[in-house]
Amino acid sequence: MMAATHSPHAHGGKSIRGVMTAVMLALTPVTLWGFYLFGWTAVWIWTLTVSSALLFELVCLNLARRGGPASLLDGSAALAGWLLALTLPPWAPWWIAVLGSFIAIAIAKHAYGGLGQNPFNPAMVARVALLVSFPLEMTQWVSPTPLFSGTGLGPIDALEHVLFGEAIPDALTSATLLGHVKAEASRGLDLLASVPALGPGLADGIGRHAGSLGETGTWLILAGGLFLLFRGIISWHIPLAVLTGLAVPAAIGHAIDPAHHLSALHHLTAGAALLGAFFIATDLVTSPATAPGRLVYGLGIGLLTWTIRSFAGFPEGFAFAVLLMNACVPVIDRFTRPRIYGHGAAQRSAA
Amino acid sequence: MGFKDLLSNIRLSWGVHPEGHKDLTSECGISDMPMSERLVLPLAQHIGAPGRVAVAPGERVLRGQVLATASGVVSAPLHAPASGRILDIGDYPVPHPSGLTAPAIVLEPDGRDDSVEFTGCADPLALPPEDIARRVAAAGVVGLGGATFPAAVKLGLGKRNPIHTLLLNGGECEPYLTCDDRIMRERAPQVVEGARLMARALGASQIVIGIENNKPTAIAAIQLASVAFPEVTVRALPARYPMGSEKQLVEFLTGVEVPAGGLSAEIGVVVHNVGTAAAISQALRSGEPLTERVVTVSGSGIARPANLRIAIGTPVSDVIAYCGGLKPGVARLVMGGPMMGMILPGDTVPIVKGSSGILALTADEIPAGDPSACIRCASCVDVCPIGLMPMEMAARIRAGKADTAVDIGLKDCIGCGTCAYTCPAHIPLSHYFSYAKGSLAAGERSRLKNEAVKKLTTARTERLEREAQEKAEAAARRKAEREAAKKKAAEQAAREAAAGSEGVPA
Amino acid sequence: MLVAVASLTLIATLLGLILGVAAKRFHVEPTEIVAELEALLPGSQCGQCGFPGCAGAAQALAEGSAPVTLCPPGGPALAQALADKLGVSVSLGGMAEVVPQLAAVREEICIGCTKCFKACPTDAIHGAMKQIHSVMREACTGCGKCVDVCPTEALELIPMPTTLGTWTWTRPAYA
Amino acid sequence: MTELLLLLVSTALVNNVVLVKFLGLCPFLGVSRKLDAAIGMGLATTFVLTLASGATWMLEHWLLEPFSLGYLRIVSFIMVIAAAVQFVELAIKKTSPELYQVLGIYLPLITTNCAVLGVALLNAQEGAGFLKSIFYGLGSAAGFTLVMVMFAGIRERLELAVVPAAFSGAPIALVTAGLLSMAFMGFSGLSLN
Repeated sequence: MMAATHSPHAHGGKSIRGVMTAVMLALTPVTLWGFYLFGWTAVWIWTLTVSSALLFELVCLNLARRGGPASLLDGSAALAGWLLALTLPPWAPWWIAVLGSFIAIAIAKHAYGGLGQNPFNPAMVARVALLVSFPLEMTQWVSPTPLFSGTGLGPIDALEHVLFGEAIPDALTSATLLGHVKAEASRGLDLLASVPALGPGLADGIGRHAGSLGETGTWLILAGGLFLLFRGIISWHIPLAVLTGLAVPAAIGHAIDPAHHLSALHHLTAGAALLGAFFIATDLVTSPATAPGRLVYGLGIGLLTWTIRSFAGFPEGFAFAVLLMNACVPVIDRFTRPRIYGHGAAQRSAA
Repeated sequence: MGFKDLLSNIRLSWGVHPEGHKDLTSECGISDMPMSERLVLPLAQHIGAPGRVAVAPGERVLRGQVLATASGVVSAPLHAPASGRILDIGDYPVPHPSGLTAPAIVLEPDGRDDSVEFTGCADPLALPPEDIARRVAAAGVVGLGGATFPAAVKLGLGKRNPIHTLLLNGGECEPYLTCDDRIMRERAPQVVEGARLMARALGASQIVIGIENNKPTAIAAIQLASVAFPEVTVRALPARYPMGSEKQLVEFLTGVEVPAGGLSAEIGVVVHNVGTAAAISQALRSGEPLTERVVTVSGSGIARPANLRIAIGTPVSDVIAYCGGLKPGVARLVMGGPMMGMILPGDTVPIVKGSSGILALTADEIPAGDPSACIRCASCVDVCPIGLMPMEMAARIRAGKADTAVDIGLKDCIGCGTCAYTCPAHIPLSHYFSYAKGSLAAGERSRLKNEAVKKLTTARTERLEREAQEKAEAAARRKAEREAAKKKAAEQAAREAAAGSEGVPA
Repeated sequence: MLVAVASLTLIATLLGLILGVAAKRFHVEPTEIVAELEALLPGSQCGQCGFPGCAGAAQALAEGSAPVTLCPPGGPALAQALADKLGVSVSLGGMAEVVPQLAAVREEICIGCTKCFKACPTDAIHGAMKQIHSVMREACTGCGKCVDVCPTEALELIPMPTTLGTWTWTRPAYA
Repeated sequence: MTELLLLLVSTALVNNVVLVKFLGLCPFLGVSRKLDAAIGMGLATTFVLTLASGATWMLEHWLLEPFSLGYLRIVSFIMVIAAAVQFVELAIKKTSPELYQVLGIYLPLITTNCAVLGVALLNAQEGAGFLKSIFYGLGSAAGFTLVMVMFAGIRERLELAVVPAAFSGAPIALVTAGLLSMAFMGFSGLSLN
């Protein structure tokens, strides 16, 4: 007598591991570019973050006595660690990476009961916590030391640097566009003079400039994002809404007062905007369920990012914007529910 | 496909495209299956009250004789598929996932095929509408699409609200099933005539037959059969699941939605399955009741997939044996389609009026992988044809708050299984919703029982008071009578005494 | 000092006046909670909750000295209704395994003494003198009063058998 | 006018009364179990706070300062606030009984909500103008309601989540409140010059 199994007796074949591996695949080009651009230290930081994320996931799963290896390797922890690594400064010390992974996996995810139940994006919680607690280490940008150009550190010294973390040689320290603009603005200089002064590299499309590990390869991020769109893992609503929400106020601000507001293109290519729009804001667990909800959510992130970048103390507001909008997702979901068939039926014209 | 269909195609954001598997049986013509030695006919083969038994064990019955009469308005009679002897009337396993038994009539055919005298009708369309509905009811025809709602009751809807359109559902969007497709190809004239009969019974002026565009031959056959009748139009439906569900069909073909919790009749539309139409035309022409139906036997676990005309009551084991038996590695037996069909507890259960298919599915055809946590990817929200939020409802049901799931539309869920089909976390969403509806129904039953118990207790206390009162009155009356009798006796004695004393002195 | 006292009393009286008017205009008569609770209870006075009857149980519920899951015949539906009425949250876990009971007559040893249906609060048992009695499934609440009075112990409480009509899908396993 | 609007935004977001100034925490944790209750509570507090800001300004500038009765400030403020809360309680009891039942004890407790008295006292200390203190009250109440609604939304979702036993209930609510307040730090230093 077969056990009473409910219909449907067929399945579409999608799986969580499939979704997660597709996102990680889309992230690979940007990550490789980060490795190339920032040398071996970036490789170690990335490996350290992802492996400690998996370690904490294993510990938390065993503590919760739930889900064997299947849910450890479903890719969600690795993806969270990977995304966190991409938003860290490439030459950050080792404890930043490990602490970030702990906050992301243990606090932001497993305190809420594991996969799918965390209201906030784990990577962003970790990044904001680190930024707020260790502003110095988190804003230690380094100008590109391409892998085979001999300027950077070899693999072994890079590992030493990461583990024993002596200060970055001054020649290499650099500033990101946003960091530079914030410093200049606080000194009252207007932007028209200071932006060109930083040289073409800062805002060029190819991304040969300072920034977080995965922020700089603009075209590669776009390629990864389009791959995800094409595979149907994410919908176009959130990326488009985030970028519009950022570009429109930036354009208006720049038009009104170019001295104090960067242009739309600068805003889009600088900081975590592009990486965030395609990979962080579209995190399935913490984004709204319906298309209108996703549009509101994306616009909110874009607008908040621009507001914080232009007026608040922190140079990069994307992480804060994501957390703030994550907090609004349950309310957004509640008020953007689709109309149920037959209720308040819109009597469309008879066919 | 007309431009309008193209345009309306854009509007369809819901639904999934499961692997069709229709090639297994789409070219197998409908063939007859020999009568088995033993037929098990459950009394409840339709929505509504089960039939009332009209025969006794050991009795000899003729083919087409009424075995159980319809009881109440929403019910349907049951007829003997063959002449033979009634072996037993008792509880037998029926096609239901629970494996429970239900009252059924066991008939042993004697192979002589002497039948009841059938009163057919050469031109059924000349019959008055009420007569059509009456004959359909007498023939015991029910919805053969799988819902098994008594067809005659649906034809009676025309009285209460004006029906202007009859929709014939040739969607057959379930994978594997091709019985409707074959019926449309081989019996197009009966399908069209059945549709016109139903339209006449309903008083509908327009008939629209919707057929999915993955069945071009069927569309051509029906178009050919209906070319002579201007009121009949054939529309191609985009092939997706669940295009064949009543609500989706009405909305796509008429642009108007069935009101929630209401019937399509309230917007002047009635939907019937193409198989039902063919059955009605055959029943009215030949006068024979519905005692057999076309069943698709498929799945990669069956030796020879086929479309068979099978007598109601034939055990599934005989059907499988006739199709060459099961290949090794069959993981699951399903009655109906894979998306909404039910798992069979075993192969001893019989074919019933609602069995559109028997599927022998192997391990790689059924969902693999046990459920993991919901990652809120909302692909279930995108595919839901009714516009519900399956993940939100499942989360509330899992947390034991099934009543709050009703607030976001659980009662509107049609159980089509699209959300569970597409869920990457393999969460059994349809199972959650059936469980929630079941526990809410159980709650409702216990609430009704509480009310009934309250009425019973108050009735009992009243009864006891009344009895006590009557006893008291009776006692009082008897006391009064005794006193009266005593008083009379006393007066009697007094009078006698008085008479006695008068006599003496005089 | 005088100004302080005078101003405060002035403000107080002014606010008091406003509130007095508001209280009159917004008047809502208080509902009798105990009667409402009793209306919800099945009223079979079976005493399974430990209170003399449904009125006693309603009183205890109103005072909050009894849990909303106190009424087995009511089952989870009643517990939920009582919880909603009292604005209390209820965990129906405890209620789940209270499977509704049903009295069943073992016909071979029933001597037809009619003691049981006199004791039954809902007249669920019917039969006549010297006739075998039987229990009406819809009316029996499984309170067990009949079992105690039966001289030959022909009555016993069995879990309510599931039919096709009452069978429901089990709760799916959650990872 | 824009200056008042900027004040509104800065009080609601930058120095949010709950997440930055940590005032009004008990209704924030107590009533945020259900979203409708949170919205009801938010609106009730907004009404009381705005009314109280105006009334306390009048009290301060027309009574306490001219007669130098500064020491009566808290007593008179609380009297006005209590009267406003009583008025709101009667109104809600009449208009929507189920909201009244859902809010329960927290409705009269608005009087003791430190955000209400706190904002009124801050207004008095800064000696803000009438319109400015009204907007200041409105801004902080709007901030209170916004955060309350967001937090209630999350907690309603957490009710459905299988939170580990050690964290379920108040602990996970406090963790969430902490993360929320960390997110609000993004606005720190936001000067709309």
